[in-house]
Amino acid sequence: MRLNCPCCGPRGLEEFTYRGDATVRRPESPTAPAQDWVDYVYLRDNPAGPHRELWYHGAGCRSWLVVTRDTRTHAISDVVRAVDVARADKEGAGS
Amino acid sequence: MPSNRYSLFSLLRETLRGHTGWQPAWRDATPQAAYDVVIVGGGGHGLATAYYLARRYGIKRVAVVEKGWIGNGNIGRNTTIIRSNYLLPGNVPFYECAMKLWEGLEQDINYNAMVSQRGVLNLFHNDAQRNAYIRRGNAMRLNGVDAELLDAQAVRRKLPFLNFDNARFPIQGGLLQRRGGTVRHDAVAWGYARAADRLGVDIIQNCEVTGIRTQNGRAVGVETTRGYIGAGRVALACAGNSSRVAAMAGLRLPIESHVLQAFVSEGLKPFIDCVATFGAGHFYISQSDKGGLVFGGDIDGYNSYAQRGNMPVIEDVCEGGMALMPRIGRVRLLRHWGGLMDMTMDGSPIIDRTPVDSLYLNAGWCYGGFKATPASGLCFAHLIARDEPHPTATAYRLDRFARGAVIDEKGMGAQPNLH
Amino acid sequence: MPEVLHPRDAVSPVPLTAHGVTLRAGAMRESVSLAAFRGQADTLRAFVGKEFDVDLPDTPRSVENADGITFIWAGPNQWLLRAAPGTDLLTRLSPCAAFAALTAQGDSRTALELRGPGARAIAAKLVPVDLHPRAFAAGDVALTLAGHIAVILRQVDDTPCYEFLVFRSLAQSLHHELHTAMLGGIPQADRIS
Amino acid sequence: MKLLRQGKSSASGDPSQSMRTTTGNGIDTSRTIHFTFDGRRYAAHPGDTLASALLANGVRLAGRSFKYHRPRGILSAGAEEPNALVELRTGARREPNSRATVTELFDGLEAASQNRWPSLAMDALGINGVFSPVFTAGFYYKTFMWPAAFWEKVYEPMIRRAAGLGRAADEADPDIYEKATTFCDVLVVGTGPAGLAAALTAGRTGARVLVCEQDSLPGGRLRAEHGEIGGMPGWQWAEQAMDELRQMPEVRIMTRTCVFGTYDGGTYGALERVADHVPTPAPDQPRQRLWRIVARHAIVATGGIERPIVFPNNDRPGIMLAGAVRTYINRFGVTPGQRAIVYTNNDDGLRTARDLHRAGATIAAIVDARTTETPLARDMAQLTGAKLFMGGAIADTYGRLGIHAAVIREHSGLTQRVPCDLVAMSGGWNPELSLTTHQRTKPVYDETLCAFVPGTMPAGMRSAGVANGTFATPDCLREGTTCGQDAAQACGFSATVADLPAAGTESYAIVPLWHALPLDRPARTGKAFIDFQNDVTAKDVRLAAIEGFRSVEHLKRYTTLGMATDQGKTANVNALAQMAEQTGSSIARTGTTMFRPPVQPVAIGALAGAARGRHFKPDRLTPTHDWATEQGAVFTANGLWHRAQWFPRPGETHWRDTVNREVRTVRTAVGFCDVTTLGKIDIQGPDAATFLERVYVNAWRRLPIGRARYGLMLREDGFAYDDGTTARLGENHYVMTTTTAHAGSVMQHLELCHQWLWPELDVRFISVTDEWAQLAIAGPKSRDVLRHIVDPAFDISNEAFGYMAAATVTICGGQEARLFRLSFSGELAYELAVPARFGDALARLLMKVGAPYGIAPYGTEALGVMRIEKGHPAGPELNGQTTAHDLGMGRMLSTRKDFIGRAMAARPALTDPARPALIGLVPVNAGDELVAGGHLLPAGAQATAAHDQGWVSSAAWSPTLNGWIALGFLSNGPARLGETVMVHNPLGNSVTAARVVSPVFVDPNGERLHA
Repeated sequence: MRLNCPCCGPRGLEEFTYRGDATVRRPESPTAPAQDWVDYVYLRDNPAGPHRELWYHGAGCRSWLVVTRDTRTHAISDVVRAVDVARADKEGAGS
Repeated sequence: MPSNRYSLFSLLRETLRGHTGWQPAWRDATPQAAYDVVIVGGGGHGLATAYYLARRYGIKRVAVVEKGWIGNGNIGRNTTIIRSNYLLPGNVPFYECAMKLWEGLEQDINYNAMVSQRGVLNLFHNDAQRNAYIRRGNAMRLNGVDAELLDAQAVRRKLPFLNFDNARFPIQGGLLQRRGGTVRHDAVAWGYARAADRLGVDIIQNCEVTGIRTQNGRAVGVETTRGYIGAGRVALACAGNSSRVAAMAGLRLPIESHVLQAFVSEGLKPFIDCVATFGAGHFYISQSDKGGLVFGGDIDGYNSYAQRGNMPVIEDVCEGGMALMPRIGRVRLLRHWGGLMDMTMDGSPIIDRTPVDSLYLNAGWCYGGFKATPASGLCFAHLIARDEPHPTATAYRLDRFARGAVIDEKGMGAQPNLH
Repeated sequence: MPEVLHPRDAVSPVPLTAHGVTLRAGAMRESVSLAAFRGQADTLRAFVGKEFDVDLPDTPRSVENADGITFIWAGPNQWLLRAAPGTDLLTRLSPCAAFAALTAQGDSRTALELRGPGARAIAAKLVPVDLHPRAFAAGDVALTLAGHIAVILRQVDDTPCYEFLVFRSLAQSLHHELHTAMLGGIPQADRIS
Repeated sequence: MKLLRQGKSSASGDPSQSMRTTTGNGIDTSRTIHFTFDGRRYAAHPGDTLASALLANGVRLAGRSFKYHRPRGILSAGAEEPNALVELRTGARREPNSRATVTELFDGLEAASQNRWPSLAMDALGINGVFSPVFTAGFYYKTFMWPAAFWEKVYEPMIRRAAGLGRAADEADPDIYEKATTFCDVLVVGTGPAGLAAALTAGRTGARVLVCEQDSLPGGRLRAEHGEIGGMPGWQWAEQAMDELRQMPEVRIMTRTCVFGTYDGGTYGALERVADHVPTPAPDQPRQRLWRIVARHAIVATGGIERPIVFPNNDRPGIMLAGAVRTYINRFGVTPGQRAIVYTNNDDGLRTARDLHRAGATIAAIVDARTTETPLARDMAQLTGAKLFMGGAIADTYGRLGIHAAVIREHSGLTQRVPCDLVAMSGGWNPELSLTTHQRTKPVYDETLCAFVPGTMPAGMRSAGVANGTFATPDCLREGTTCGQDAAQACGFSATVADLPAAGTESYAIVPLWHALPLDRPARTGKAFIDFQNDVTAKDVRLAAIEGFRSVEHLKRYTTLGMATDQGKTANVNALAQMAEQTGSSIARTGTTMFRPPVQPVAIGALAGAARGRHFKPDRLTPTHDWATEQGAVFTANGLWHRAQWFPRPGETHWRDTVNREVRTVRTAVGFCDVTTLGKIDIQGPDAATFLERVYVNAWRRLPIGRARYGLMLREDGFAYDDGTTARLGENHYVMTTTTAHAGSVMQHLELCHQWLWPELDVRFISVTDEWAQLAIAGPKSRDVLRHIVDPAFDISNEAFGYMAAATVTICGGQEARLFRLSFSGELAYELAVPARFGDALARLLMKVGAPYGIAPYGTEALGVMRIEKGHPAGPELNGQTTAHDLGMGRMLSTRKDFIGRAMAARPALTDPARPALIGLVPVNAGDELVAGGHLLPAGAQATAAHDQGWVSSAAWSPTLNGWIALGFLSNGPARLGETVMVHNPLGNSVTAARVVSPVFVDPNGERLHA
């Protein structure tokens, strides 16, 4: 599998570390309902098909990436920097 | 007269008549309108559940529905190891229950699954690992499970060809469970299927579940590619695809599906007479009764339903193999393949009721599913029949994540690919 | 009279040659990491442009200014500067402390240089990125792996010569791996004219 | 006429190569080389394979089958060989299961037959054949169950004795392996007409083309046939094409390189056999090289594999694939028999008669399963003078160690016995499409070709020629050209396509033939083999069908079909077709033949590469490593790091003496230890303090500049993750330390927190682990020693530089350094960090200036003893399963801020006071040893899990307390100080009474720290 790092270009799997589902978001507050935390930390959609997920280019530029990948075929349709996604989300939520 | 029961007599009789009188190992059943219990998934766990439901709990109107051919998932893709060398209180008695069932399995189901208690040896390479294995071995012993601590000399006597003299991480010793070993994996599925079939269970192949029908918060049947099947109780035993099937009932699970690769070499004259695991890399190995080295390592590490993996893990596993036993350098890898693992958030399984009434879940076996098969079947059957957990599986509850009562053998936290 | 501390190389400076490829540990250099604070990359770029007469690269490559200071892209809005001893980079960079993190890196990494007509073929035994001239040219940089070891790889010139910037603690190991790769020879497909 | 009889020519040991009757296009007859097989010496020529050389010398018996130990010869001339497997080379280089058909011969090669005893011709386990009526498919599952205890004791050892084929080498593989990665626009696999046409076309565009050929010579089947291309023999055209390719600057060629697997993203695995064709590799030369090929496009031109015909006793030595017979004649100049029967269901097989005839053999009969005579059949019969049996079959064969007659069943049903020493059979060709199925894309069945052809293929992959089901040479050339052009174009390269060279078209005209005799008439006499190596017969397939093992997967697993070293390359389609017939279904509906990688078996050593032995993992060396080595330090692995474990001195006979001395030195004078391995992360930015607040459980905002603080991190699930001290060096500048074990993962965690969770925070990090050599200097005299090193301008008195102070200082007359007043040992202690290049010098200097104070270096073992004496948690306590509360740090958890893990740490099971929590233990009977890993049970309780209340995490002999001490976790532990518990260690047969005490054994009030 090869991920096209937006900073470094296409690189092999061996340079990356996988984290998991990028659609779950950390509750804003430690006092958010317990179930929100359980959902965030433990529950996953785990789809067979397109999956948005976090990868870390640890052997490269150390960027966290949000990768859209089909879990049935491993075909990758999109790779973006996680920080851009996170900022856009926060700005979107703030407006 | 057809030959139903396997015995010396039936074998000789069939030999004399050219093996024309054997019966199908199980009927290729067509779905009836309704069953007391419909088990989703014709893998080892589903078939074992059906068998114990019929045999021990007297529930015989049972169907096992399988989207393809039975035994085509992890029961036929694993590296065939059985062991009960666990650390945590929630796990040890359960896996020991499985071990005891393995020990009597063949006579129970009249099928030779070649249960071979050749020993499982976990090697350690530093003091911290040794201490952790001592803690684990002592936990086993306090639970009545056999365990022995071997020093480096004892390991050397057992496996003299390991790399003792030129190792990056020298072998200091190992934890040995002599009762651990291997089982012919396919035979487990076929044996349970045949035994369940004889007790009246319908095994329905090529029947994919496409929906779970609920009424007033209660599961009442399954939609399948072969029509609707009514069910008093619906039991999910489709590890690898648990999330997909559970989603049909609106459930989200603490599970990710991952790929675990397995490897077999060309057939060789026997030289490894136990299961050995490397403690300084991702590698474990045994030798099958046919002579092939059966080995594996870590999961690939990313969500996948593809049942195949990639080169970095293949290389990683072979590096571990060469580091541990450099005499296999010229032995050739014959084939490698991938299995679909339900990886839970704490690395331990789930056998529990679900928020949907009459819907039961057996899932999250990570890569420990094969060794658990008989106990998983028995405990799941108990849960389905009695609507309460089997005493040895009380820890495997769904709500343990919310409570914090996780069973995290590796201490890796809520990250499935690290378990 | 205070005692004087003598520096020690991470690997032997003696060059090794095999199959026309030479492996050599680079001399110790001054090195500073420059990482722009949030929203300050342009300010930093302007400062560096003025102070050093160079454009900080935005892509994985390196540039060298007239004083022989190399500016190596080291990640998003992050650069590794390398210069001859005595340049006193930190002092020259001190004005940018307000808009960038400055961190001394002179002892963090060791440079190992692989030079010769077959250097590309040898490097390809350890590095999983495409080093073909169409994909990777003099000045280009890759943050990648050499075997199991993370490196900053830079093509120095078209000999070709590659510089592996490796963490000091791993320098001996990488040196060994590079040497082993050299001894293994040039693969048949890589005809070296 | 001479009929080959096994044993005669080989027994004579005649090195005359009597069967070398013609010249071959692939051998060099000007030179003769020698080899041995089963100890007997034979002659051969460079260019031979072991198989061609054996055949040249009249050796037909080459191996034994797996299950029945049937005598077997050479079936094929390629990698699909199921029968002729040998042990190659000897000693540490012994390679079991080597296929004679692809083993390149070199002078002095040694090969031996395998899986036989006492000899190949007289194999005792040949008796299995007698019992074969019992040993059907699934036999094992039905028996060996009585009595239960007999499986492990009797049956399994018996089965295992018979198991396996060849023997693995007894010693470590002495050869070396390497790996490399390469990239290309277009990967061409195979150099037959299709592959070469593709490579030429793509190469001419200027695209980067990589051509891989598993053989030593190019041409594929062109070397085996007479056909011409461009007015010259096909093999010559192939060599010319290779020459042209070699001239193209962007084309790279790898021969002896098998592309064995298709992986994700256009990645392919390939194995280059660098030195398998020579006796031993040159010094430092790898035996094999593993290639990871990254290709934008790939053209699979891997040709095809011929199918055997399933007829009774179709496995005798001398029964060969027709295409292989032609290969031996045309490439190797070897005629594998003198009196041959050609048995075919297609025109291609018929041409074997012509080639045999030209080579001087007699064609005893042509048996053609097709009922309608084709023009070619008539021509061949005429040319060779052979009797033609249209609609015929071979009904049986004779000859124990080599065929000497066959029973031909005419279309009418009449049979006749025909003497022969060779049967050349062709059941048609299967495209070699393995690479197209590795990603689980399925091939499709083509009724006309009676074969599976590639279906949907992975992105970027094309197939051409026979691999694509295209058989005629002109079509192969055309298809290769098109594929080459398309692939290059897809990579942005365009070209005008040159004219195709002229080539003759050969007819194929196949009819399905899945078994020679009707299946409803099972031959009682002879087994009709489908999978030769695993001895799977037509009858086994029928039994599987009867017993319900009807899917392809069940069939394979139940009968072991396709599970042998050849992975069923010659067997799978025949079996599938027979199953289809048994179940009254079509082949397409019955299943498909998918392959798992690798295409050819790959040596495990090659997949491991250079990472083995001491170089299994990289070595991380501390800045004082060389110095410590000079000191005679004993090292231990700590992750990738090598750390000094202790520093023995003359007269110390046990490592514990050394460690005790090192501990006493620190507790009474001064010692130093390299702690560089702790992760060090430089953190800067306006939001650095806020960031620390979020990742640590405790408060950071008020930490003054010039001070350090201990911090604990949790995982988001609320369990303890890592700990260390972080010092504030400037307004917005901190340096964090992590444990050695978690240095990398903490960095990753911080990046995630920053880039994903809190991108609004303005902070940057970089690892400075390698930048600084950090030495702990500990002991009551540590300050005295430091005064000799730290420049006088810096006041390091207790008043000016108290416990937990941190500062940038200069040492040795101006060298910048960082000084921290930290203590892991519990003594007055410092950590001094200097640029790593000076670490070695600093150690030497400390030895020198510290000598008057009795300084000594100490290693990780003494460090560990002292931290246990102080009750500091380390790896065994921070094992990922413990909470802050368990570690006695529950009160550190701030309630005034959000931090990683806060919410989940509040879950009931994590805050249950009954959880095992950190305590200290001392033996009730002085001198008793406490064992790490022991479990804690109440005194008097039965030794069962029900009474298990905790465990010992760390234990040490304390020279300070002169006794064993331990840290452990005990249910309700902190409330049970003074209680006696039992440390159960059933593994070591010990039970030890221990008293529960505070985990801080030494200086509980921390007076020494502040001295």
